[in-house]
Amino acid sequence: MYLGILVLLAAVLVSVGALYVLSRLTAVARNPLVSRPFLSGWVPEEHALSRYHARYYPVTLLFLAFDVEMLFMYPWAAVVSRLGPGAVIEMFVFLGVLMAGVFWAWREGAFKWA
Amino acid sequence: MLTTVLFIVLALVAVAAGIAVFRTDSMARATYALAASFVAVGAMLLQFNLDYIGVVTILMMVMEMAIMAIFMIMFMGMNPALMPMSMVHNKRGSLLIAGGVFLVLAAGALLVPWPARRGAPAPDLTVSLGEAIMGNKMLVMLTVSPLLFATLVSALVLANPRGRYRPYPKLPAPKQSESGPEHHGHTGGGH
Amino acid sequence: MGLSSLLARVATSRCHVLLVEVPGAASVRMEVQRELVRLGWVEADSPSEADILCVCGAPSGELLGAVDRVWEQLPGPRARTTVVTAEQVARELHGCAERLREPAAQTADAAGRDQRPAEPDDQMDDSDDMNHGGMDHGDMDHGDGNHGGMDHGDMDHGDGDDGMDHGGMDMDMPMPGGIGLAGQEEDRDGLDLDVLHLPLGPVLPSWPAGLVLRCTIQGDVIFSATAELLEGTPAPDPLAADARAFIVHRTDLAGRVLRLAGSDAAAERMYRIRNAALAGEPLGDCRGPLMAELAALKRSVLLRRSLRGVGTIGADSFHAEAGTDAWARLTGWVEGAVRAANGETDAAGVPASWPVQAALLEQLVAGEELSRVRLLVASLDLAPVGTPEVLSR
Amino acid sequence: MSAGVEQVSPVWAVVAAIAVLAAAFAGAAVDGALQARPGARRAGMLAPVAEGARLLRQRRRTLVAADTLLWRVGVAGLPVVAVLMAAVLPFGRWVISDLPVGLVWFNAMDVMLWALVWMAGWGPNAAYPLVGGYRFLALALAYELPLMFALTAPAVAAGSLRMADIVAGQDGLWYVVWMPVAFLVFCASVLAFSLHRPFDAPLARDLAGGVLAEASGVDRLLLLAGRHALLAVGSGFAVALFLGGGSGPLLPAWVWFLAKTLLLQSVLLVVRRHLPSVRPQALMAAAWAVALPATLLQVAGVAVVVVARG
Repeated sequence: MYLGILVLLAAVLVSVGALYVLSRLTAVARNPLVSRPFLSGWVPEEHALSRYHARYYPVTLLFLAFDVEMLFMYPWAAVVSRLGPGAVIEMFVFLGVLMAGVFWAWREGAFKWA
Repeated sequence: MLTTVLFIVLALVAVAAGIAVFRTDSMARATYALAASFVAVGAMLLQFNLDYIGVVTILMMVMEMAIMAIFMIMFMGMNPALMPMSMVHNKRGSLLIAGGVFLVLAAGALLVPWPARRGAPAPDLTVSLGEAIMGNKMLVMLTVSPLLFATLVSALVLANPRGRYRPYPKLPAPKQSESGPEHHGHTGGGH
Repeated sequence: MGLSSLLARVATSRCHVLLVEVPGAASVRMEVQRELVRLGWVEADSPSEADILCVCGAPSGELLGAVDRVWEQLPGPRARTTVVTAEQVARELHGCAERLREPAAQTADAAGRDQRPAEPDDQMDDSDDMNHGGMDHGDMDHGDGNHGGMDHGDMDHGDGDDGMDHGGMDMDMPMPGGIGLAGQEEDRDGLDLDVLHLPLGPVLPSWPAGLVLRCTIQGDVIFSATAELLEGTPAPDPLAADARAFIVHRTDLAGRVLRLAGSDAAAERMYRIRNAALAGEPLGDCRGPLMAELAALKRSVLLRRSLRGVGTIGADSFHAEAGTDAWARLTGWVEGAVRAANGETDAAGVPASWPVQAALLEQLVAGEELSRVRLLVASLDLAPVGTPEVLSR
Repeated sequence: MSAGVEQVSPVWAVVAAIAVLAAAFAGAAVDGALQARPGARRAGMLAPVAEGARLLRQRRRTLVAADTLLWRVGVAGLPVVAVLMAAVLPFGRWVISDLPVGLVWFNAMDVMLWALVWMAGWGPNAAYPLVGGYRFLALALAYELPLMFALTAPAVAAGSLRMADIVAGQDGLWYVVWMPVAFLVFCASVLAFSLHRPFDAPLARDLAGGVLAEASGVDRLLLLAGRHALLAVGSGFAVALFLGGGSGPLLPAWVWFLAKTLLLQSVLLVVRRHLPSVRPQALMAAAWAVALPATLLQVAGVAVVVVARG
């Protein structure tokens, strides 16, 4: 079953590699140009790789908390038709609790950062 | 035969990527080396026919690592890519613990008389997982729910302490002159 | 070499052109844009994308230096041209495509380029406190084919117990490329995070000609900026005199905002109206399309949401004549153009002097996120100058 | 249950890879035609040919102190992920790998993009791509949860995570009819994970191309091709999950599947041209406070119907 995926992976990796080889033949120069970053025509004062302030980091925490729920959601989706109303109620109480948290976070302004 | 080779390859990839986490000088590379290690483990789980667990391991771990990269890069007390760094704290202690745990687990794997398989696995393991969660393992779900809610709220309270009544200023307040000009520096601090 | 010349011919059927506008050469730039549409070519967003560097107007001084540095960043095949009058445009672009098609010349150009960028020159302000004391230039190998990435394997710091303590390390570490590491500054939530210097302009797509905004950013938020105009201050020119120049100018501004907001289809239609006016079509013919555009704008909920509240200024400011935020200014421009097409003339306001405008700009961008900054700069008519060349056409 | 869709020999995987490429090419051609000025639409169809030739001829670039490894992985990863995603996509009656958890596989592959796009932004060591990469993560935080729940709606209705079962479950009534919210959220997410407008902030013009800002030559080609391939495969999944897969009268299933996919792909390309970019921050509250609850209600509705039907 996974053999197909492996062959697919091999096929696409070979294609990507072939494209790189082809571009070596067709490009005006084989070696890449070493350039400075584009800064509107100025020289960089420092390297861009730095401690980047992603101001939306509170949302990542919300996301992580909510996202664990998906672990249960997929198996639940496969069995809910067999298990009946109990499973539906249970899952949506669960989700409702989380959504309450999300709405609270929204009111707290967690989805705005700049 | 092919499966054995594949298993060995994946195991080696997992271990090698795990080692790379500690060998690299870039937070980004360290994070994604860890992600690669987890992907290899997920692929090994797929080899055990644990389709759901395997795929979901890959899914979750790549996602968590992408988020972890944000924090790793933000909170390390130095440049995350261009300075030599060490990911190891308390080298001796951690070596001791890691070695000990490895020995215990390896001994367990080799010494425990594993029982022979009784019965056959269910035709669809995902379905049986769902039935377990909704059925006899319902307690897990019931505890996880308030736990996640508490996580959500407490994480936000910690990360966003101002709350709704005091929105963040767009910029930090102008600095007092006492701190002087910022020197370029690595003030230390853990990651 | 039949194959490679075929490849070259196909490749140059859709060249990507990076435009640089020298202050005062707006009409040349518009003419180039019109020619690009006619040829089915593309305006490039960055030098890495471009085949052709097209400088509209003759740059000098710092602007020329910036153009030269950007020219070094074009990967090649590449061609460069300076267009000073609108009549030259078609011929110059054609010439560039011709040069792109010459495999031997392009290969020679590529082979003749430096393997690494020249070391930072006097552009770098040496008094800057971000600068590393002992920058050891040039002993890092940036050789070609750097595939495996940099190998730091030999930098083994045995004292792993306190791996974070690199006191003094920054003084004797050779910085790659002679460029320093980012210094840090405190942000509003009490985090000490790195600050980058990001100059915006003069070579930047959809950016006012000659404007340089030297920003310090943390993440994608601009903390402070200083505004500067290269090539001097453009002399304000009463523009209500000529309805055609007025319409061209206003639709050009509106098209720029629309393009930065990502409304490609609307921007193209707006530029089409501008190009028609530029080409001398009867102004009455512009009226219908302009009204249609205005109606379409007002229907676009997403666009309004993305522009409302961007670059909000007081009603007493010069720019507030068009509107107090980006959305109001955008619609205000189009409304003004409609009126001009109707034959009504707006009373021209007195533009503020450059220092006043610069101060406003610096104050507006502080604390804003990059995308909003781009929109708000585009939404200000920094040089309300009717381009004299247009008047004479 | 999975009547109608059968797993084909792994050898066909090569054909599948080519098919994804062809679909991406078709999307680029449609896009080129849409971009061309009126009267030059036919020439616009050839835009991907010209662009391919141009980028193959163009020299590659690297930057001073770039993280070349992560950069290249991110760049090449986009088309790879698009093709791997297609592994579980039923192409009419055939599927390369009929995983029992095909839906989760799709989800896992789309999550790979979090890492890859960010790496493609981080790698060059330049400000614009860096900001672009982080913007993508912000967008992902907004679209991923609604996407995941939109995915579960068809799974609940079919009672399975297998793509074949989901396609078979739409025998008679396409899911789009009674899951419109999930369908719309899914289509929006396809635009988002394939970096198309209105969710193209990571590649936007205001960042001089963002993640694309420093890539040239074959690297740029791979990024752009990956983007179109993702849109094509995403449209394919929308067809399989909501639009009945290959079902349709008279014509063979694969023709129907292809026709629906190309149509949806073109519609998405048209839509994207007429919408402005959305800033991640503007999207965040809308995604969490509107799209997420709406999708949850959709799933709840589907679950109630399924349970009521027994």
